[in-house]
Amino acid sequence: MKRQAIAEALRDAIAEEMERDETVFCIGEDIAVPGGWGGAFTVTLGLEKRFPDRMINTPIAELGFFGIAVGAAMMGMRPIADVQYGDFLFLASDQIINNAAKMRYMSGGACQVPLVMRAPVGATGRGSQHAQSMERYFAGVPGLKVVAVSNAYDAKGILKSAVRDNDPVLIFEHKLLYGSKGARTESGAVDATSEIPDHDYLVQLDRAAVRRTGSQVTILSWLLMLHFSLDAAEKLAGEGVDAEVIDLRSLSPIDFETIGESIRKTGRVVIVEEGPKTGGVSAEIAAGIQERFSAYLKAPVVRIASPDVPVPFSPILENAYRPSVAQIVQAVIGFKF
Amino acid sequence: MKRQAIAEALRDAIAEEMERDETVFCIGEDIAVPGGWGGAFTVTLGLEKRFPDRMINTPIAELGFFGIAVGAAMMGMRPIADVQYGDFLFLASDQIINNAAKMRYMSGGACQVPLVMRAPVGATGRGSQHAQSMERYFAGVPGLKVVAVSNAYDAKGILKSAVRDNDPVLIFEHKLLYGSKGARTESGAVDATSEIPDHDYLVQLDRAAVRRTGSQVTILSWLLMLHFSLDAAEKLAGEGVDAEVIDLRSLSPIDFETIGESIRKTGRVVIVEEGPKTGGVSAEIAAGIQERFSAYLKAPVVRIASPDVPVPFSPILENAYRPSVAQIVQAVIGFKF
Amino acid sequence: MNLKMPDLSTTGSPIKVTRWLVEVGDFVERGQAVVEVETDKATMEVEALGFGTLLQQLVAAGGEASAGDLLAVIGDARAASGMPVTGNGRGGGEINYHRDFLLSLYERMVLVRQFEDRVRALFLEGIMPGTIHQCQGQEATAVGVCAALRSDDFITSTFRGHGHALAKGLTVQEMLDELFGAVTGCCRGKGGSMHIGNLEKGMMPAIAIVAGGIPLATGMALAFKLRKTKEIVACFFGDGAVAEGAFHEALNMAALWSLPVLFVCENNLYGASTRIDQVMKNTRVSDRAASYGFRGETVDGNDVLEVYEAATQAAEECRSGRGPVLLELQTYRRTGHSRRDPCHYQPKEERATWSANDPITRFAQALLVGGNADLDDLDRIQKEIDDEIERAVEKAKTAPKPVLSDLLTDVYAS
Amino acid sequence: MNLKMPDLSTTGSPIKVTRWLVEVGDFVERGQAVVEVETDKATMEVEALGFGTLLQQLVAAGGEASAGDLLAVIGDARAASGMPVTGNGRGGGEINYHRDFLLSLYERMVLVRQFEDRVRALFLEGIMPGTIHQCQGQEATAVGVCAALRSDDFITSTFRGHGHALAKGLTVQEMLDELFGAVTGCCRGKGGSMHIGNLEKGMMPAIAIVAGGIPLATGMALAFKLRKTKEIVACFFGDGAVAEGAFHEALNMAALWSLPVLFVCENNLYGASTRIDQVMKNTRVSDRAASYGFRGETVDGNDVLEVYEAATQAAEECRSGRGPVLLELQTYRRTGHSRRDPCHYQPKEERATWSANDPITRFAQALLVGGNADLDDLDRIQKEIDDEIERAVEKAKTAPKPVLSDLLTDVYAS
Ligand SMILES: Cc1ncc(C[n+]2csc(CCOP(=O)(O)OP(=O)(O)O)c2C)c(N)n1
Ligand SMILES: Cc1ncc(C[n+]2csc(CCOP(=O)(O)OP(=O)(O)O)c2C)c(N)n1
Ligand SMILES: [Mg+2]
Ligand SMILES: [Mg+2]
Repeated sequence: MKRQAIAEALRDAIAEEMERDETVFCIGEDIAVPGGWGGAFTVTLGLEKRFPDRMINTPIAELGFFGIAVGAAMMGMRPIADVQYGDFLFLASDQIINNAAKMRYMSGGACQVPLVMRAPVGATGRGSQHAQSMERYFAGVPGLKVVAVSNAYDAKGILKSAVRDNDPVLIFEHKLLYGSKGARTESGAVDATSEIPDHDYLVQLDRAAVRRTGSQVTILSWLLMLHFSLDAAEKLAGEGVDAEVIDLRSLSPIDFETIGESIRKTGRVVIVEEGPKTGGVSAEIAAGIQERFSAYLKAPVVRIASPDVPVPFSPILENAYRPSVAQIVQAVIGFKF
Repeated sequence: MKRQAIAEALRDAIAEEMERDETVFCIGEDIAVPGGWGGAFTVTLGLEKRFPDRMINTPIAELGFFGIAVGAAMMGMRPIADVQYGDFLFLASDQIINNAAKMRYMSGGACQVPLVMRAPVGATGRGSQHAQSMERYFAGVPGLKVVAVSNAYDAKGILKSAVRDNDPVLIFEHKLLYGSKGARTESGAVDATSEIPDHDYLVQLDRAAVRRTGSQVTILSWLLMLHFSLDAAEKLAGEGVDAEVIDLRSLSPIDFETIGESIRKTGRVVIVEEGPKTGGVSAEIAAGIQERFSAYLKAPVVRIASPDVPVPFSPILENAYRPSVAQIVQAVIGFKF
Repeated sequence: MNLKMPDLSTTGSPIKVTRWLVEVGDFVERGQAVVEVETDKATMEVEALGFGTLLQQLVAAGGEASAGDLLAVIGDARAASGMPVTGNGRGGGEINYHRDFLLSLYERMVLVRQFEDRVRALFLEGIMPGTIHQCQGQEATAVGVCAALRSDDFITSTFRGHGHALAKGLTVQEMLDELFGAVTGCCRGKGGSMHIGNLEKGMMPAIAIVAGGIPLATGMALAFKLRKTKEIVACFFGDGAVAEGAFHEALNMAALWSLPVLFVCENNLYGASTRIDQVMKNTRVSDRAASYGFRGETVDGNDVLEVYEAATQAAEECRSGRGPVLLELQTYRRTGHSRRDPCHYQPKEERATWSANDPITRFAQALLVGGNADLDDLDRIQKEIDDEIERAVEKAKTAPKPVLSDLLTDVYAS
Repeated sequence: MNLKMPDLSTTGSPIKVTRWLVEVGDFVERGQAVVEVETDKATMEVEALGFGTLLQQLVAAGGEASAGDLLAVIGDARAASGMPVTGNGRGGGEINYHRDFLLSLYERMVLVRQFEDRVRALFLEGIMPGTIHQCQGQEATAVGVCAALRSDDFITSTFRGHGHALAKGLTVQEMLDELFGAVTGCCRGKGGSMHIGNLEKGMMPAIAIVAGGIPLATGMALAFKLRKTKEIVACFFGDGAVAEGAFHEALNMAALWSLPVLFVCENNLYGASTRIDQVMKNTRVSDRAASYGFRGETVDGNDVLEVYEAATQAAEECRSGRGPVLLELQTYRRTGHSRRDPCHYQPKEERATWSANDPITRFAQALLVGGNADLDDLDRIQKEIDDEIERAVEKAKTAPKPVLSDLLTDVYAS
């Protein structure tokens, strides 16, 4: 056992998978430069020394290198493609959505694209173009699996599952969760470290996880908002409200089984999402819940998200953009218990 | 008054706006070739003769020419950018979402992007990459307005409003609604012609339209599915069910006022959307309705959409992919009245 | 080109050569069975990876060989008997091609033409669904390039992919079935005309996004390089694709990493209705290669042998790690861009010039003049192909359609 | 460069020239008031669009002129008195620059350097929010290019935009306020370091997506062409942007339509941590222009006069409809890619070489050797700039922050 932050856990996961399977390789910008940083968030730091041939440092060409990753995957390789900021996925989305996600279907099942993609998201003082929550643009794309990792244990187990999966998997990571200590940490970073077992383990790609059990209200979230939700639950406990907190993890498909179990118990749901409210992943979760579990709902589902604006730079505005612990607490207290 | 199909109504709208305002110009692939087709769906046919300098025929370079349109718009021009198939918007989405939609905000209000974008969508026998319903990827993007046109009258009035609007507006058109007669019509095309007044008129960008009044159930849809919904309403009338049918038109923002009025009356809602169910625009509509009008709902909102698969080629599968009139009828009949 | 004993035995013990199916001096087609072998489990045939003349049998019938041992030497299509044919070889001198090889090129071009014409008729009859983008007039590019590839090489293609598919060895039947949306089609009816392909035959499902296949091909080549195998990939695209960012990004990386990818630009002067001089100031596509630091070449794309030779040289460069190469093949689309396009944007004289330059007519004449074929031969070929297509059409019309539950399969692995 | 009477009167009646503010032979800075005029409504000043020496006053004080009439002839910065300076002119001969012009270039470069150094310190102190990408070592590119532009010309920029902004005339105050997230910043605190800009000063909000500003600049140039006005746009980007599809697509269209856009590649050898030879086989960026059919040129980007001359020539080409032009300016980033990057990937010798080639030191020496300035002059400039920045920093620290309701404004027009 060792305590690790998400960045290190991902690094180990990648290294172990590369060790285990020769077809695994990494591709991306600045991921493998001696003296460099191991990608924008240190995840691949030093791996070029261990795997000199399989760490492919690319030009700045997201459409191209994602397409290249898709092509290599179709030939049986297992690429891990790294985009520096999730916002740049727009440049690659043709290759991701039109090619990677559809290839199996278009070919009548003959082809497959065992591709892993990693994308950091979240508003972190960088202005509008390095800040977006990109989950909404990919959750629900048929043929694609989408997951979000909120702690180091999951990050490692999910990355490994993704590498071994035969479909394209897009993993969202949050800039404020990579690590809350050390030189490259961000202001506002949150501790998402875990005890990491010494043995190889996997975490399923399609299961939500109950992070805190409770009986009166279900709070659903992922990434940074999961941590805010746990904080809120603590506060709520102080106010005598017993909240269950679920880490959605799998954004596509959504694990309505786990969600349903909780709702049957609590009858009240708050979904917390970073990013504009309109058209967020929460919309699908809310709609899906009402379709499946309306009989158990004691109140309409509440969505807490950012306002429908781009991400502002000024810290005072950015903080107001990001849903807060107080907002969550307030929303829950708004229910009649 | 004259009867026109959507393609002709759009053509006239563009010509009239170009006549009225010298800053309006068109940009896109194959839109202005003598002896050509006026874009993939004849909308700009012949306009190069009337406006030789302002019909910019581009290379096949969606990211580039959408970006060029954004830059020209920032300088006070009013470009109308035409993408041949909505599916190719992925190539341009960086310019649309990262630049056009955010420019006003990032500049603190100093800049604006009066840009119109037109994109045909819908499954029409062309296989997975020329078939997608793209609304979900753009509805809800802050800074962008998104509309969908279901008949020729609206097409003309909405295009004109979009040209005069100071924000980027993305107009979705359906391949099966451009025209149901003439050489270039599609198999499965539906009559969406209207009587078009001789005078200049506008249709607001943010208002839904009640297409059929009814008292027992509200059917919400847009584009081709609006026509299917109207057919279904006729059939339902035969079964003694009185359905109200609303053409959403504005997908971003969504006109919850008009929707709410209807729901207060009917208490039952079916949303019909072409495209995979998970993460569709219907999710936001359904979630938004529950948040606002749950007190009036006599039953959970029902979403009818395509299954979560890419668009298949084989006609038998494509027909099954597209929601049908029968499905709508059946869903409505499923309600307790 | 060498024929090696494949890795057939599970035990590692030597494999018996039972019978030679081709004699020294004979011409072998790509995929043709050359020798019969027998393992402890079964009797099997070893196939040629490419075209050429059998020069030497290295293990006599009755002998044994281990996996990887050389069985035979197959010369390339040039080092052969047969009559000389028009044109100079790469080196400048005249080349003798084997008559069988020449006829196989001809046959393949006629197959593409007849297939396309028949499909067009089926569309006009209204019994074929969807839309089509056809390649009449461009047969020499697909056939010439694919003849230079080995059967374990790959191609990627576009919305205009029927010719590429037939040239790479897909059957008329699996293609027609696909076009009819039948479950027996090469994509089980889910792909359609714009996504035709068959992984086992080395053709990726075609990508209908202009230039979208270029990064894919580059990635395939990266895979070959990473696992140090000798396949190459030929990536077909049109002149229109050159303006796309995907072209630029992929070519740059292919050059940077010396990937075994043969970029084949079929420059037919038009992207949809727009002429090439309306989309680029410098219309010589092969020039682009130099700016990325690799070799480009412009070739008469209506001369199937020129194409074959250029592609052979390029393929060798790719295979030996000196790639990529950009071939610009100048040709002309004699048909509409897609269904029902009357091509009013193509000037009459231009059409006439290119029509006089038809790749099939030109090659037929060369064959006749060179004494490689007489009119009867050509008629027979045409007739056989027509029959083959007609039989396939009849079968395709009633080929089984998908069932509704197929709508939901093939989205995820499990 | 001509100074014309602007269209000030509402009635169309002639406008009175009341007073000349600059004498013949004097040097005028871009944006400097040259002459005072009086309409029926108000007294106003007419400003110079660019740098140069006032050669002729065409209307005497007290005279009248109509909108569009020529008021004065302003020569360019070369045709001037002052001491000769190192280096050859474009034509090969030696050029005399006006001393004031030379000092203004120097001043501007020092301003950029001191600004960046001060901002860096503020970050290290932890009192400045966000992240930064700085341009120490690259001052000559921004300053040289912008000196060749007129005040009504435009620039586009990147995440590394502070130098461009200062060179184009944004004030230290509006920039610092922006960096502090204040509502008095040039983007009202909503943009931040990566999106700095000011439309009124001809600088678009910078685009932080690598190469994302290249199509925008091209579109701006298309707008100028469509409305037949004479502005041009200089589009700054790095060597890293060259690999992006946006670069390719935009340059192709700019060439095709002969758009007035000056593509300025600041080749500082690195894109983030990755050296240029790791991202392109042919590392001469200016070569790319030819493949699109226009002119490219590589210039010593650490020689501000070389940059100025190349940009002046290119700007003239663009303005006269012979554009676009691609300028590759060879330079070096002496600072980290972004906040806290120790640049371990830059070899020591390389850093040393370029450090000896610092654009400010080089130009200071040239000024001293050429007799255009003495050490006191340079000290004074430095001191004045330091003071200006310090005053602005103090003000910025307490500049008013946005209020919460600002979060929701500026999304749509109404
Ligand atoms: C990204 C993209 N943009 C536009 C189209 C529509 N389109 C299909 S084919 C075509 C022309 C392609 O021209 P070219 O590459 O020269 O190939 P050719 O048709 O001549 O074989 C266009 C514009 C598309 N399929 N993909
Ligand atoms: C599309 C995109 N990909 C990646 C990045 C992350 N990134 C920011 S700056 C940079 C390097 C840019 O290098 P270059 O263009 O040479 O400019 P320089 O930093 O040298 O000024 C990268 C990779 C980005 N901002 N946008
Ligand atoms: Mg073409
Ligand atoms: Mg650089």
